[in-house]
Amino acid sequence: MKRRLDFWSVVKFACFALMLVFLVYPFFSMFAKSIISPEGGVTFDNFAQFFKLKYYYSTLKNSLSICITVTLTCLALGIPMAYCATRYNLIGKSVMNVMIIMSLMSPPFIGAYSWIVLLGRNGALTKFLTNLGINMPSIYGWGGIVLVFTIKLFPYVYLYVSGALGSIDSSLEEASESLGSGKFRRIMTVTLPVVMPTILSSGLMVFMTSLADFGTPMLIGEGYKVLPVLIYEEYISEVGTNAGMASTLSVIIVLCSTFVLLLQNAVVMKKNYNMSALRPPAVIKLRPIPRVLISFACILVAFLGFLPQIVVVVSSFRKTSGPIFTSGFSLNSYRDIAYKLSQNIKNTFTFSITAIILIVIFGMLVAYLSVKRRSKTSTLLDTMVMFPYVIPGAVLGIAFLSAFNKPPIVLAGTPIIMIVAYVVRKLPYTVRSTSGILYQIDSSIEEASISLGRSPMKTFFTVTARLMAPGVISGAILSWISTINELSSSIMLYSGRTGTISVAIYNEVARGGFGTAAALASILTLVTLLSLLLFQIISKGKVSIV
Amino acid sequence: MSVNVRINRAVKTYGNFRAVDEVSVDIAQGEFFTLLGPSGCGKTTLLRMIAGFNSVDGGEIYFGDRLINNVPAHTRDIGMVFQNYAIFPHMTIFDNVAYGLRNRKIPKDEIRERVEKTLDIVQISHLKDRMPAAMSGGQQQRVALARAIVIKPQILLMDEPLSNLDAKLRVQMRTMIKKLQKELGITTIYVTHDQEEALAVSDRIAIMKDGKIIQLGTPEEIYNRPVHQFVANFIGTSVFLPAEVVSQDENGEASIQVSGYTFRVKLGRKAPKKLKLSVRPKQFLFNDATDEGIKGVIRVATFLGDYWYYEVELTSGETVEVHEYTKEHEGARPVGTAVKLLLDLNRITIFNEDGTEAIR
Amino acid sequence: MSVNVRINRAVKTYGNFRAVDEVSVDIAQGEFFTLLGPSGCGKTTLLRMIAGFNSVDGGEIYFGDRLINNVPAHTRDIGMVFQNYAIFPHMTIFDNVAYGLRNRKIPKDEIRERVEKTLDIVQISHLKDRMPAAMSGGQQQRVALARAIVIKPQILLMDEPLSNLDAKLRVQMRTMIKKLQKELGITTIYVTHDQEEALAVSDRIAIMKDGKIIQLGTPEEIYNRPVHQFVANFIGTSVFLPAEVVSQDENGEASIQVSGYTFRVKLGRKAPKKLKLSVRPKQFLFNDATDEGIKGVIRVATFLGDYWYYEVELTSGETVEVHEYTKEHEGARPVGTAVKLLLDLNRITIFNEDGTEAIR
Amino acid sequence: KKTDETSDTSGNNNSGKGKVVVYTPHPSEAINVGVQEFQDKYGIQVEVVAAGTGELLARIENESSNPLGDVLWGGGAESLATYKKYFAQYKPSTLPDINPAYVDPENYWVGESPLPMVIMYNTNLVPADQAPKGWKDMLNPAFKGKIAMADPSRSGSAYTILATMLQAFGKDDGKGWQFIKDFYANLDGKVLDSSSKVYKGVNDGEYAVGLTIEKEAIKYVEAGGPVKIVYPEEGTSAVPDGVALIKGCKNEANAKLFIDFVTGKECQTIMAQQIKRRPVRTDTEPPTGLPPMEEIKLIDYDFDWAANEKDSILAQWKKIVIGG
Ligand SMILES: Nc1ncnc2c1ncn2[C@@H]1O[C@H](COP(=O)(O)OP(=O)(O)OP(=O)(O)O)[C@@H](O)[C@H]1O
Ligand SMILES: Nc1ncnc2c1ncn2[C@@H]1O[C@H](COP(=O)(O)OP(=O)(O)OP(=O)(O)O)[C@@H](O)[C@H]1O
Ligand SMILES: [Mg+2]
Ligand SMILES: [Mg+2]
Repeated sequence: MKRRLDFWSVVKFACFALMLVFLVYPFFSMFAKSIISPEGGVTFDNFAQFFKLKYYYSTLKNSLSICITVTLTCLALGIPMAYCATRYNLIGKSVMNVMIIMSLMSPPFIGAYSWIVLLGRNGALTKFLTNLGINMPSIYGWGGIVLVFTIKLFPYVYLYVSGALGSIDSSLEEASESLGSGKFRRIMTVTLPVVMPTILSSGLMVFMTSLADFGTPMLIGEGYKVLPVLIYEEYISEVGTNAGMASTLSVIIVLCSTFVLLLQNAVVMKKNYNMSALRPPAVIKLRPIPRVLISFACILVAFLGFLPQIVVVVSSFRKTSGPIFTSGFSLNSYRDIAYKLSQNIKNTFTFSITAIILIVIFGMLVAYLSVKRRSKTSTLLDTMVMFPYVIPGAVLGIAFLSAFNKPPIVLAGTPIIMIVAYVVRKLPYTVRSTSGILYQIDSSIEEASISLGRSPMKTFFTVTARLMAPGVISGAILSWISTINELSSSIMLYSGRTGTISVAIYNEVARGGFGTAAALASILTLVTLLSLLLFQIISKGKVSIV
Repeated sequence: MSVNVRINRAVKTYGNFRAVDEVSVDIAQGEFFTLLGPSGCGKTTLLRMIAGFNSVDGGEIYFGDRLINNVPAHTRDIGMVFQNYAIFPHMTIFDNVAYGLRNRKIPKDEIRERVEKTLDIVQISHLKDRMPAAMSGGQQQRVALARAIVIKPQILLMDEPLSNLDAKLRVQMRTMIKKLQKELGITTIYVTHDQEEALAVSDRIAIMKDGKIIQLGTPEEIYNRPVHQFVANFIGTSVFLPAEVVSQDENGEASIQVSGYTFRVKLGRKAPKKLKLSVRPKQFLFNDATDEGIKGVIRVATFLGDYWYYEVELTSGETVEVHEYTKEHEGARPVGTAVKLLLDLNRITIFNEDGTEAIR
Repeated sequence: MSVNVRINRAVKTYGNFRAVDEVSVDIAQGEFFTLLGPSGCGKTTLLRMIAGFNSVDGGEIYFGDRLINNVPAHTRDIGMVFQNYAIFPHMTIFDNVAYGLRNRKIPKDEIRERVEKTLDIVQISHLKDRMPAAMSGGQQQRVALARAIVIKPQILLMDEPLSNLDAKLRVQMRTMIKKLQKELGITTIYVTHDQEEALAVSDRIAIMKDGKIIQLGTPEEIYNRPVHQFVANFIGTSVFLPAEVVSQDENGEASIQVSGYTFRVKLGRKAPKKLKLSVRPKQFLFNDATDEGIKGVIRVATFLGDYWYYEVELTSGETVEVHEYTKEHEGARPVGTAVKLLLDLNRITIFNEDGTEAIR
Repeated sequence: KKTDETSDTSGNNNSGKGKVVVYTPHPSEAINVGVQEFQDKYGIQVEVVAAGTGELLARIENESSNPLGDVLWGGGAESLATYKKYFAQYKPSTLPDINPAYVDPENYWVGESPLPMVIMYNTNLVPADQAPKGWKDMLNPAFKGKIAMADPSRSGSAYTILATMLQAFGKDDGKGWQFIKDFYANLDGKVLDSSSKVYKGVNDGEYAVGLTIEKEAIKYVEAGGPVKIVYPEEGTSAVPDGVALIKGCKNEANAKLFIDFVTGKECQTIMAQQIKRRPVRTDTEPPTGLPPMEEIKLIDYDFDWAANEKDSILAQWKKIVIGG
C-alpha cells in the first residue's frame, strides 16, 4: 500500500516532466542567449544596455503604464457588468454573453484594422462624430491602446467573475443584508471580497494579456512603443535580428509578469476561503425601467466590443479592386478563398479540438494542485504554466522551432508541434479561471467523497471537477476561441500541410488582400459563433457559459 | 425600538408545494416567540419570509403598521442568525461581529467596545483575530450569534442558533439571549428543534407541521394542554393508548378502561365512547404496592443520568417508554421484570379517538 | 468487518496551539464510543485525524494492527458524517446516498434497494429526487447521515450528526444508529454536544477539554463518579459549594458543614479539611417540613415541562439552580419565597478544595 | 484546381519527381501563378509556406540545424544579404540574361524583380499643386505628422528608403543625416511598424503621403484608389527582391530548378504581364503602365555600404528617434 504513490504526487510529477520538456527546455535555451556573449562567455551586457538606453527601457515604462491602466479599466468595466448579468434578469442576456465572448476574439490582425476603419483619422465613426461637431482624439497612441485593450480584454473579467458570482453562497449576502447593509455596501464588503481570488485571477489575465499583446500596440501605437513590440522586432525583422537582446527583453518581460503573478498568488493565499455553496444566489427581477436601462448599458458595451467583427463581416462583402475596397457589395472575396479553405478548416479543427482536450485536462489538474495542494512545488508549477502567456506567440514559435527541430525531439513541421504550442500557450486561461473557482469550493465536500471510499483521483473527477465546471468552462471557452484564432505561433510553426484558417488570413492581410482576409475572418467568426451556440445547446440547462 | 409583527395568511410555494401554508400570527412587541416543529415543516422558510429573503407568495407581513412584503431586507432592521451560520469567510471574527455596527455610523471606540463585550458574552473573545476557517463548528455558531445581537435590532430572528453547542453553553447562551431580549425589549422570533429550549425561553410557542401552525400558546399550554395528538407527541415523547369510556355521570366523572386497567377521572364534557390517552414516559408510575395497573414486562433499561429509561412491553403488545427518576427508586429495574403501571391522572391528556381534539 | 481503533498519544497542532494534545484511547471492536466536550475542545479535530483528513502531528493511530497515520483516507473504509453536512451540491439526494455504493461494484438493483431503504430509515425517501439546495437544514443533515451509513463501513465517524433535528427525530435517529451499529457491529466514534444523547447511545464516553481526555468511562461512571470538577459541571449542571469537614471518625463518617447546614456522610478515606461539594439541580431538595437546610430565596421560576426550574439565591450570595419535578410539588413556588434546601446525600459528589480530585 | 489535393498526395507517392518547399512572402496571385506553372512544367510538388519576410527569415535562422525549407523566394535583397550565412551559393543557369545590377556578386542570392522606392500621396488630402516631387518635400510643414513611414529597423523596404535618402543627400558629409533628422521631426513621432501600413494608410486617408515600394503602391493606383505615385526627383534606388537557396536544404536539385524557373524568361514574362512585376532579365518586356526603368532617376545606390553599415546606420536612426 505504502509504496503506491498517491494520485496527486503522480500528477504533479507528470506535470513537471511535461513542463520540463515543453517549457523549460525550449525557453531555457532561448533565455540562455540573453547572458551568453557571441564569444560564448557569460555576460550581462544586454541587461546593462537595456537599462542604459532609453530606446529600450522606455518601452518597459510604456508597457507598465498601459498594463496597469488597462487592468484597472477592465476591472471597472467587467465587474459591474458581471454583477448585473448574474444577478438581474437583463434583457438579451445570452446575446450579450455571446457578443462579449466574441469580442475577445478579434480575428488576427484584421480585427485590429477595424478599429482604424472605425476610429482612425479617416475612420467612419470619427467622420460621423466630426460631422456632429464632436472632435475625437485620435485612436493612435496611449489613449487608443488603452481603449482598444479595455474593450477587448474586459471580457476576461466579465467571464471569470460571472462564474464566481454565480457560485457564491447566497446566505452570506443575506447575512450582510440582515445586518443592514444596502446593496452597494453589501457588494463592496461581502460579495466582492469573497470572490476576490477570481477577481485577482481575471485581473492577472488582463495584465498579462496586455503586457504580452503586441498586435494592437503595433497597429495603433504609432510612436508609442511597448516592450512586446520591441521583442518582436528584435526577434523577427527583415533587417537583421539581435537574438541576445531579444532574449534579454523576453527575460525582462517574464520577470515582470512573474513578479505580478507571485504578488497575486501571495495575496490570494491570504484570501483563501472555502464555502459550501448550497444555495446559489437567485436572479433578481428588476422593475421595467431600471431593467431596460441596465440592459441597454450592458448591451452597448458588449456591442462595442463586437463592433470590429461587424466591420470585418461587412468588409468581407464589399466589392474589391485589387487591395482596395470600392463601393458596392459582392461575394467575390468568398469566391476567392473558397478553394483553399477545406484543408485549413480541417486543420484548425483537428488541432484545436486536440489541444482543447489536453488544455482542459491539464488545466484542471494544475489548478487543483496549485490551489488545493498548495506547496512550493505546486506554486512553481503554477508560475511556470503562466509564463508562456507573456511571451509573444511568434517568439514561442521560434523557441519551439529551434528546440524541436533537432534530436532528441524532432517535431518541427508536424501537427504535433502546433498542438503542443497551442496547449502551452492557451493553458493559462483555463488554469486561471479554474483556480479562481477552486478557492470557493469547500474541501469537506471532497473529504466526504474520500470518506466514502473514492480515491482522490476518482473524487476529483466525480465531485471536484464537476463543481469546478463553471470555472473550467469559462476558461475552456476562452482557450478554445483563442486557439482557433491563434496566429502568431502558428505562423512560425506551420508547414505546407498544417496551415490553419488564421494563417491564411494573415497571408492575405500581409499581402494586401483585405477583402479575402475579411472573408476568411468572417468565416472564423462564424465558426466561433457556431461553436458557442453548439456548446450552449449541448450543455443545455446543465451549465451556462457565464 | 422594538415593534410587533403581524403575519396574515402568509404563503410560500415552491412549485406546487406549499412550504408555508396560510400562516397567521400576531407577535407582540418585545415578545419572545418560538417556532417549533419537525424537520422540514417550514420554520426556516417562514423566518426567511419575515427577514425578507423569501418572497411572500400570498398574504401579508406587517412590522407595526408597515406592510413589509416588498421592503428590502436591509432596511428592515433585523438581526438574523442563520442555520448554516453564514459567517463572512474573508473577515476576522472581530470584523464579522463589527460588520453590522460599521453600517450604523457608530464611533470606532464604541464599536470596539460593543464587539468585545458581545464576544465576551459568547465566550470567544480570545479568538477575535482568527479567521472563521480556523474555528470549530460551535465557535462559528457563536460568531453568528454575536453578529446578530450586537446590533440590537428591532427584531431578532434566530434559526437554530445553538444547535452546535454543548448543553452547558446552550443553557448559558439561551439565558443570555433571553436576558438581552428582555432588557432591550427586542421582538424575537426563534426557531429551535429543542423543546426544552423552546419551553425555557419562549413567551409563546407556535407548533408547526407541514407549513401550518397547529397550536399557538404559552409553554405551559403547549405542554399541558396539547390540542392535537401531534403536539402531544411532538412535545416530549408520548405514547397513545386506546381507551374506552365505561360510564360517565352527569358531573362529567367518567370511568375509563385501558388495557384492563380502569380508572376514574373527571372530564369537562360528554366524552365519546372511544378515546385515546396520551401518556408521557414520566406520567407512568410503577406500582410496586398493589396489583392494579397496566401490566407489562421491562424490555430495555438505560441509565440517562437523572432517570432510568425503560421500554415496557404491555400485555396488549404495545411498547411504551417509561422514565423513573433515579431518586424515586434506587438502581435499575432489571430487564424481564413484570411490572404494573399506573397513570399520573392529573397530567395525562385525553383525546378523541383520532387524536384531533383534546377532551381533557 | 469491524475493527478496533487504538490511539496512542495523538497530537495535532495548529501553529503553537495544540488542538489535540496527546490523546490515548483504545476503542474496542464494535464499540459505540462518544467524544463529548465543550465547543472548541478538539472533538472534530480528533475525528478528522482518525478519518485521515488531518495530519497526525505526533503519536500513532492504529486500525487493528495497522498503523494508519499515513494511510490515504479513501482506503480506510470509514463512513463519516460531517459537522457541516458536506453534501454534494450537484447531485440529487438519491445520488448523494448512492455515491459510496457506486464505488463498490455493487449491482445497480442492490444499490437502488439499499439507498431507498436507508432513505426510508432517515425518513426522506419522498425527497430522493430533490437537489440539496431545495432541502431544509435537518433534511440535509439526514442525507449526510444516510450517505455514511448506507455503505456499512468498518468504522463510522459521526460529527454531531443530529444537531439540527427535533427531539423526536433525534431520538428515533439515535435509536436507529445504535441498532444498526449493534447489528452490524460497526465500531462507531460519535461526537455530540448533547449529553443525554451521549449517555443514551454510548458504550463509553470520553470527556475532552482543551485537547485532552479528562475522563473515560461508561455513561454511569461519567455521570455518577466524575473524577474532576470539570466533568461534574459539564455533564449536567452542577453547582459547587465550598464546605468544611467539622469532624471525621475512624470509619470515615464525617460531619460536613456547608452554608450553615451540617450533615453527616461516610467518606471512603481521610478527607482534607476543605472540600467542594458538587450538587446538581436535581440533587437539591426543598425542605418544606423542618427548618434545616441551606437557606435561600427563589429568584427565578421557569416551567420546563417535566419540572420547574428555580434559581435560588443563597444567603451566602451564591445563586444555585434547583429543579423540582412537577409531580413532586403541584404548581410553581413563587419568586421571592424563602426556602430551605437539603442535599440528596447519596448522589452529590465531594471533591477536594480545587475540584481536581473526587473524594466521594 | 485545389492546392490541398495536390499537397495531400504528397511527395511520398510521387517520389520520382519529389517536392520542393518554398518560403515566400509573395502575395497569393504571384504564388499561384508561379507555383502552378512550375508544377505543370516539371511535375514537382511545391509546398508553399507563406509568411512575412521577417518571419520567414526567423524560421530559416532557427531551422538552420535541420532546414525545413528549400528556397526563399522574394524578400528584399538587403534582407537576404543580412541572412546570407543561412543560404547556399548558387549560380542559376539564367544568370547571363540577368541585369548584373540585380545579382549578388557572391551568388548567395539572385534578384528576381527590381523595386524602385517611391513617394505615394492621397489625392483627397493633397491638392495637385502641393503634390510632393522629391524627398525634400518630406520636410514640408504641411505634411507634419501626416507622413507614413515604416520603421527602418523593422522593415527592409523602409531601411532601403532610409539608405536611399541618406545617399541622395550625402552619406559621408553629414548632410544626409541632417536631412534625416529634419525628416524625423516632420514625422512627428509617427513611425509605423510595417510597410503594409504605409500604402494602406495613405490609401485609406490615415496619412497624406507615404514612402514605400513601387510594387505595392502601384496596386492601389491600378485598383483606382485615391493615390498617386511620385518618383523622387533627387533620385531613388531599385534594390531587387531576391531568391535564394537555403543552406543544407533537403531538396536541393528541385530547389535549384525552381530558382532557374523563377528567373527564367517564361516566368518573368508572366509575372510582368499578369501581376505587373518588373523583370530582372534584360530580355523581357517591362509591365505595361509602369514607366520603364530608364525613365526613373536612380541614384548610384551603394548596396555594399547599405548592407555593411546597417548596424551603425540603424543605431544612428534609433538615436534620432529617442532624441538622445
Ligand atoms: N485551522 C485551524 N487553525 C487554528 N486553530 C484551529 C483550526 N481549526 C480548528 N482550530 C481550533 O482548534 C480547536 C479545536 O477545534 P475543533 O473543531 O476540533 O473543536 P470541536 O471540539 O469540534 O468544537 P465544536 O463542538 O464547536 O465543533 C478550536 O479551539 C479551534 O478554534
Ligand atoms: N428551494 C426549494 N424548493 C423546493 N422545496 C424546498 C425548497 N426549500 C425548501 N423546501 C422544502 O420546504 C420545506 C420547508 O423547508 P424549511 O427549510 O423551511 O424547513 P425547516 O422547518 O427549517 O426544517 P429544518 O428544521 O430541517 O431546518 C421542506 O420540506 C423543504 O424540503
Ligand atoms: Mg431550517
Ligand atoms: Mg466540531
